Amino acid sequence: MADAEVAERLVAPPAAPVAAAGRAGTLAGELQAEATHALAQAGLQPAVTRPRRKINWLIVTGGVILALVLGLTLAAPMLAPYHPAEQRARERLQGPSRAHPMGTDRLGRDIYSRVLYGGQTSLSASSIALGVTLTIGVALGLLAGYAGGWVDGAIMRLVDVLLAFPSFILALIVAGLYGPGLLKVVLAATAVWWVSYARVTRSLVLQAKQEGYVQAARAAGARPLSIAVREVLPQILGPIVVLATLNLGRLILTLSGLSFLGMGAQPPTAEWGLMLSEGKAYFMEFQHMMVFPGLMIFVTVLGLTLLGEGLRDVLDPNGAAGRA
Amino acid sequence: MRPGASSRVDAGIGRRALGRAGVGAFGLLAGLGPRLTAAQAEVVEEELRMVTPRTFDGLDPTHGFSASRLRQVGAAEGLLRITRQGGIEPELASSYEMLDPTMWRVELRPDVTFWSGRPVDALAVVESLERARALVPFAATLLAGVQIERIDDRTLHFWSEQPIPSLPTTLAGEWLVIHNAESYGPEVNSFDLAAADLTGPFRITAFEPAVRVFLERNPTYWGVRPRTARIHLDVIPDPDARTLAALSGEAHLVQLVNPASARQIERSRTTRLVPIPADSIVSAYVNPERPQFSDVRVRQALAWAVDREELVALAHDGWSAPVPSWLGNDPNYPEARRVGYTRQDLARAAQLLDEAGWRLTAGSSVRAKDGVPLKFRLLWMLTYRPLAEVLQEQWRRIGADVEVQGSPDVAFLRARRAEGNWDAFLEGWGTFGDPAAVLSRHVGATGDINYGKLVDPVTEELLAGFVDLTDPEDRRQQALRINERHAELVPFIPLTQFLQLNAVSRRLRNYDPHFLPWVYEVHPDLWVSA
Amino acid sequence: MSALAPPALASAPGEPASGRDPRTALEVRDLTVAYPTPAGTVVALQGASFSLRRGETLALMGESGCGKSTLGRALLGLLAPPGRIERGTITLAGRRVERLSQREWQPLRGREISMLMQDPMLALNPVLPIGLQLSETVRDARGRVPPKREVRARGMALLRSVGFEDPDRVWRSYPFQLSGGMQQRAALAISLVNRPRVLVADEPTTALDVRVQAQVLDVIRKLQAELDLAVVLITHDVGVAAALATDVAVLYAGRLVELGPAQQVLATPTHPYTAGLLACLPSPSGGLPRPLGGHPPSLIEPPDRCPFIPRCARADATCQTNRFPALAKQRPGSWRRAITPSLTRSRRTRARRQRRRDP
Amino acid sequence: MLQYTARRLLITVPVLWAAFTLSFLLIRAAPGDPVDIMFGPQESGGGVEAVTKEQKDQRRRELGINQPLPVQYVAWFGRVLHGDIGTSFKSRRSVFVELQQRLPATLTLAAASFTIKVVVVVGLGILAAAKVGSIWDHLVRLFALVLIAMPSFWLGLLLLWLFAVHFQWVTVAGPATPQRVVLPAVTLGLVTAPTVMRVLRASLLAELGRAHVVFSRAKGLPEHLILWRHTLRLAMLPAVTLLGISLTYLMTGSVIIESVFSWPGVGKYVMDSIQARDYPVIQGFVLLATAITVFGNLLVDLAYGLLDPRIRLGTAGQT
Repeated sequence: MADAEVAERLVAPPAAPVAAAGRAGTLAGELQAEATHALAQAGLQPAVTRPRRKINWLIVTGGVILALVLGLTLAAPMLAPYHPAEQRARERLQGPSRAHPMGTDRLGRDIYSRVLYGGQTSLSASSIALGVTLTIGVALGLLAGYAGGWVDGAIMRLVDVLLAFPSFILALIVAGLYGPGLLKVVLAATAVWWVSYARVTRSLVLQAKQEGYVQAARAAGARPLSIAVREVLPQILGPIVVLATLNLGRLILTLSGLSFLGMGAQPPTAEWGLMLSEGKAYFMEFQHMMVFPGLMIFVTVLGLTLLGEGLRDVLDPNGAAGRA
Repeated sequence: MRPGASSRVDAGIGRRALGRAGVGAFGLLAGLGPRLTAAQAEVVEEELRMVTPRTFDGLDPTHGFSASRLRQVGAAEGLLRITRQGGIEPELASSYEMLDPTMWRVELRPDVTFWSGRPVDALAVVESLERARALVPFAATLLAGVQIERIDDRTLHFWSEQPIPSLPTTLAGEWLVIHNAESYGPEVNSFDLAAADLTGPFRITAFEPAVRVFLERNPTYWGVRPRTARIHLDVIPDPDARTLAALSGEAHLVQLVNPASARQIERSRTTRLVPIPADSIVSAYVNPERPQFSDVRVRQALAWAVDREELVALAHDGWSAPVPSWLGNDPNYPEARRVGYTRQDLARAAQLLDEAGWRLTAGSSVRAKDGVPLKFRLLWMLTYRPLAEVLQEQWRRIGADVEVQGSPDVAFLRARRAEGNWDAFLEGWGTFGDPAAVLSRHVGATGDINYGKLVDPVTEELLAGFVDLTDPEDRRQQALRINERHAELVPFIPLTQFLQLNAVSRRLRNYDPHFLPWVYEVHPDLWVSA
Repeated sequence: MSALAPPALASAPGEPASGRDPRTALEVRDLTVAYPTPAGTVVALQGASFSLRRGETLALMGESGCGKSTLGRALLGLLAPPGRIERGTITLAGRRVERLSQREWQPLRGREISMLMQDPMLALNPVLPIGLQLSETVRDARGRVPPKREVRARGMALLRSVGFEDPDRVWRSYPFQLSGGMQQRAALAISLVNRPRVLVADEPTTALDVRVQAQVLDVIRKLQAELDLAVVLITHDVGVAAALATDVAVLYAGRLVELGPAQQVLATPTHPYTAGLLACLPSPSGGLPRPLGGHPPSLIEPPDRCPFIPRCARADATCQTNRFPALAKQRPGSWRRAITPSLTRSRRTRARRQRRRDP
Repeated sequence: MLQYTARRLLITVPVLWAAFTLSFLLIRAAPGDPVDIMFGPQESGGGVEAVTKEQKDQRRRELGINQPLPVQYVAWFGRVLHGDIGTSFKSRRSVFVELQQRLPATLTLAAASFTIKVVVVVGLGILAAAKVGSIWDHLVRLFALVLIAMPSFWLGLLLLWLFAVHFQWVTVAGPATPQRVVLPAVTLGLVTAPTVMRVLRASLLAELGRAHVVFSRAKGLPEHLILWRHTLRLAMLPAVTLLGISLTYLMTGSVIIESVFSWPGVGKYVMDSIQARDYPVIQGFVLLATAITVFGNLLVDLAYGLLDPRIRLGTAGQT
């Protein structure tokens, strides 16, 4: 996935010069300072200064889209008119009709049903990948940030190496060498994707370590682990949630991309990327085979992106998730 | 007397009756139409562009599949060749005859030289065949006990202790390419263009392994001067990409396009579809060492459970035909079409499985025996994924849980097989050739395509019986007996005809598909009108 | 003698203001600037009026957030969005400019009115050499770019006149290669290269080292004389105001609370806020500065009353009930708005001392 | 600057070593023997070829894969240190030559898509930032959002269908001709553009909010000069970082695009090599990919120096 790959790199820290350039000047003009100052002087508390919060349309739109996709997917057994693997020789390669709202594929399977069930595969596989990635990444990031010293050094060197390694290629190598399959692809993705979380977590931990509440907890004699879990973790949750939401979209793109290449889901599993690759052979004749699965991926990722960006405004106003 | 030739005379016609009606018509038109009508005045395009899915392994005919790949593009020849009708005719030889059942005499054409200029004389042929015998194990099997003797510069004797009725078939076989053994050296030397020294209408001028090959008209070719000056061969493994290459007009001859895109090609104004009922069937090979398949009844049940008509319709988009028994696609054996699994019989399959102890339990759709579910993995390669998917569904109906895995790349399957890590896979093989040799390869105890290593005393006995049979009809009957035994034992499950679809530019003249398209494709008369 | 014309005498709308006095460089009448925000409209400047003639300096004083910078930016048409002029007029060299578009403003800036900003480090582009930043500014009388040689000559001359002995090196330097004082002088040269009539200097010395402040002020003074400049000096530093200003205007909560000749205002402030502002300064007599208690009020829907009441030690019932009055003429050339005009003697004395110490 | 670059270069050595080691372990731990895959009966209609065990062992000795892993590792690493990245098992040709043969196609695609990407990023990013809040800005942001969510292979197929099949404006198969590169390059350029575009817009807005922009306006500078001369340079820095990083992706990771458009680049070749367990090729490619990443970062550093004199003249390290 082009976009996923680049985005993956985006969460890498900018090289030192960027930071230098970024800090060289204050951003706000003095006038804005004056206006905001005036606002702040207005005797309004900061919380009240954000007046009746405007509805965050990003979250609402993203949420609605996702709820729809999720609803369709979860209700697949009720909504799908056919079993996703059911082959009907006489009904093969039909365009959209009343009996088959999205048409049928070369084996006479109902694309509508497969799209619905395909969501289960795509979403659950990406969610699992995300969960594992998140756990490993946050744990290692906490460890690196909190322990410091050689532990930090070792983890960060590993991160450096993995960052210098095109992640999609790594996934390809793993899937190629160990045989295709959704699980292997998920593992392969996990092997690379934890890096971004480790980085974000580590930088947030380093930041949090400087802050009063952690210093206080430490002074009070709390054990490092309990500080990490009780004090630091809740503080860094916001940016992580934002990053996770955005990454889920990218994971869906990556996994469906690998399936498209034949490395991921295997038949008869309905999976959007795999369906697209089946549609590829017929795309000149029967566009319906590639339009609908592609549309589903697109809409789902769009929903996740909208939601993630909406959440960023709320949970991560400083943009730590994108900066780390 | 020429046993091979006589037995295959009508093969072409018989074979065409097999496939769809249109298939044969296409083939004939392709072969005859343009040749008769094309005006000689038409301008010839200098370059013929060809696309093939298969890796072009190398330039040494003793390595990999190089022999057939080289022959296919007109860059190599044998002493004899197989005609379109399935007969045998001389190629580098000028004539051949049986002196007695244990001895054949072969006369060579005069004035034939390798690319290097070395004459193709009896000495060169002996060297070449001996080198093949030393380096290619199957060639060693074929030539077992055969002595090759140089009588004079243009005469050779082949003789053995035992009768060798199938020698012409052997010599015409794709693996015995005549090459300059001196130039290649004692070891396999696949990639050195300088060492390559062969014969044929075209000679290779540039070679990028697995990518492309350039050929030019061979100025010293002994036959008619090729009308095309150059051939550009691209290797494109992805079937959809090959279709695009054909439709865009970039290539004049595209081998093995996806049946899925057949309709698109048929509608094209610049390209036509040429179905070639190749001498090959796709079968599901099962691993008898796996507990699921050790019982013959399970294998039989799986064979009965296949709806081959549906397989043809769904997986091949209709471009194929059902094959009920192993020799059922071979026009030499019309009787074999009535043997074996001529229809789907789910009741019988279920009964066989029940008898074998694989039973359905309440609440489960998967059969089990001693608590172990009937579960296996079916591997696919090339364009066989839909085939695997349909089989998966058909076998699901009798309570088998089939997992499907694969890749268009043949290496995927090779790897699994090399590891011994396979339950079942799909592969296609031809049956053309001397029955004793072909059959022992597939079902003999030491046969290299006997993947499951299923050793059956009855089959062994039948195979051994070939030694005493010199009459072609007797050998045919013996082959049919082995075929029947095969249908009972089911070491692999015959499924469908392997029908090769080629996309051919309408400007390509004299394209005349051979039933062995992976051996004979390019010939001197082939040309593209500008 | 004062440059400050009473608003009552200001021209009627539409009438060229400078028709009366050709020396008048800038005239502001009843200027009101507001920022619409989600929380309400912030009135950053309310009804400010003054005028300024060439060669004179008006010091705008007040705490931060009182509208000084807003006024300064408004004079150049550079209000940051969403700020806008709600009411009033600005007359620059005889031309009404308060409603000009950015496109119309562009040729006026740099040639009629220019600006010197607080932090030269930020005001100068960090990645372009001084010479380029100077030369790209140069325009001839018709707004065209003069020949390269002429541009360079003008730039070099100006660099020399802002006190650089090695203008060639400065020309090639990047801002980060110069000290703060040098940067500010370079910025001054850039601002003045097209010989504007008016210079808005927004806290020109605040970001600088104390030692170079005087140097920069000297250069400003020198060039003011050379170019016959009118200077609007925004500052919260009484010392700076005293050093440069001919007149002083004190802003509080977006309103002019005191306006008059520098000497008078600084010596005898009439509004309590002015007095309080002066009291904030450290005194050489050893008295600790007395910070003003509290904060400026909200500027959202400001009240009619005196905005200083919540912090004013001497506010009384009159203040609470009466509208904040229009500027009242206290002495010739000076208008003050305090309802309670008299100040205690001690404060007045301190203010006087202050002036003496810091001429 | 020099020091900084030197340090970056120095770091790349362990990174390259680690990438090599990681891929070595990964590849060797995988099941499948390259010689077994190389020899053995093949697909339908294949020739006859049963290679004896002795022949296979001989081949393994030739390839040097009969020895214990640590020995192989040391030998291999030693060769790499001498600049020899090995010989393909399959073609018995130098991996370097093999990759070199496919690189032109990949480079063509990378260069074309990079150009398209830069045009899209700079054009739309500036449009959005310069007209912030306008309908143009909203359209650009919507466009970016759509592209972020767009699976590259889907976009590729849609474009292919639209322009190659429906309108028949471009050909899509055959050798890597300039005309054929259009669609894959557009696809690749578009799907990789939005992140950079957004970054450029944001940083341009940040730059336009700086004090020196106000000062430039105050001194009467025309807006176009402010945009192009005064703000774009620094605003480009984060975008340049991303562009540099994406260079790696464009050159090594376009497997999917290559597959959709059957572009004969490196990606496809490597996928085939993975299947064939052609160890030297896989490893050579990993080294190449890592080296390109490093090279991309270096380019970014150099671009920084060009764009920001503070870095070039050595005041960057302090902040």
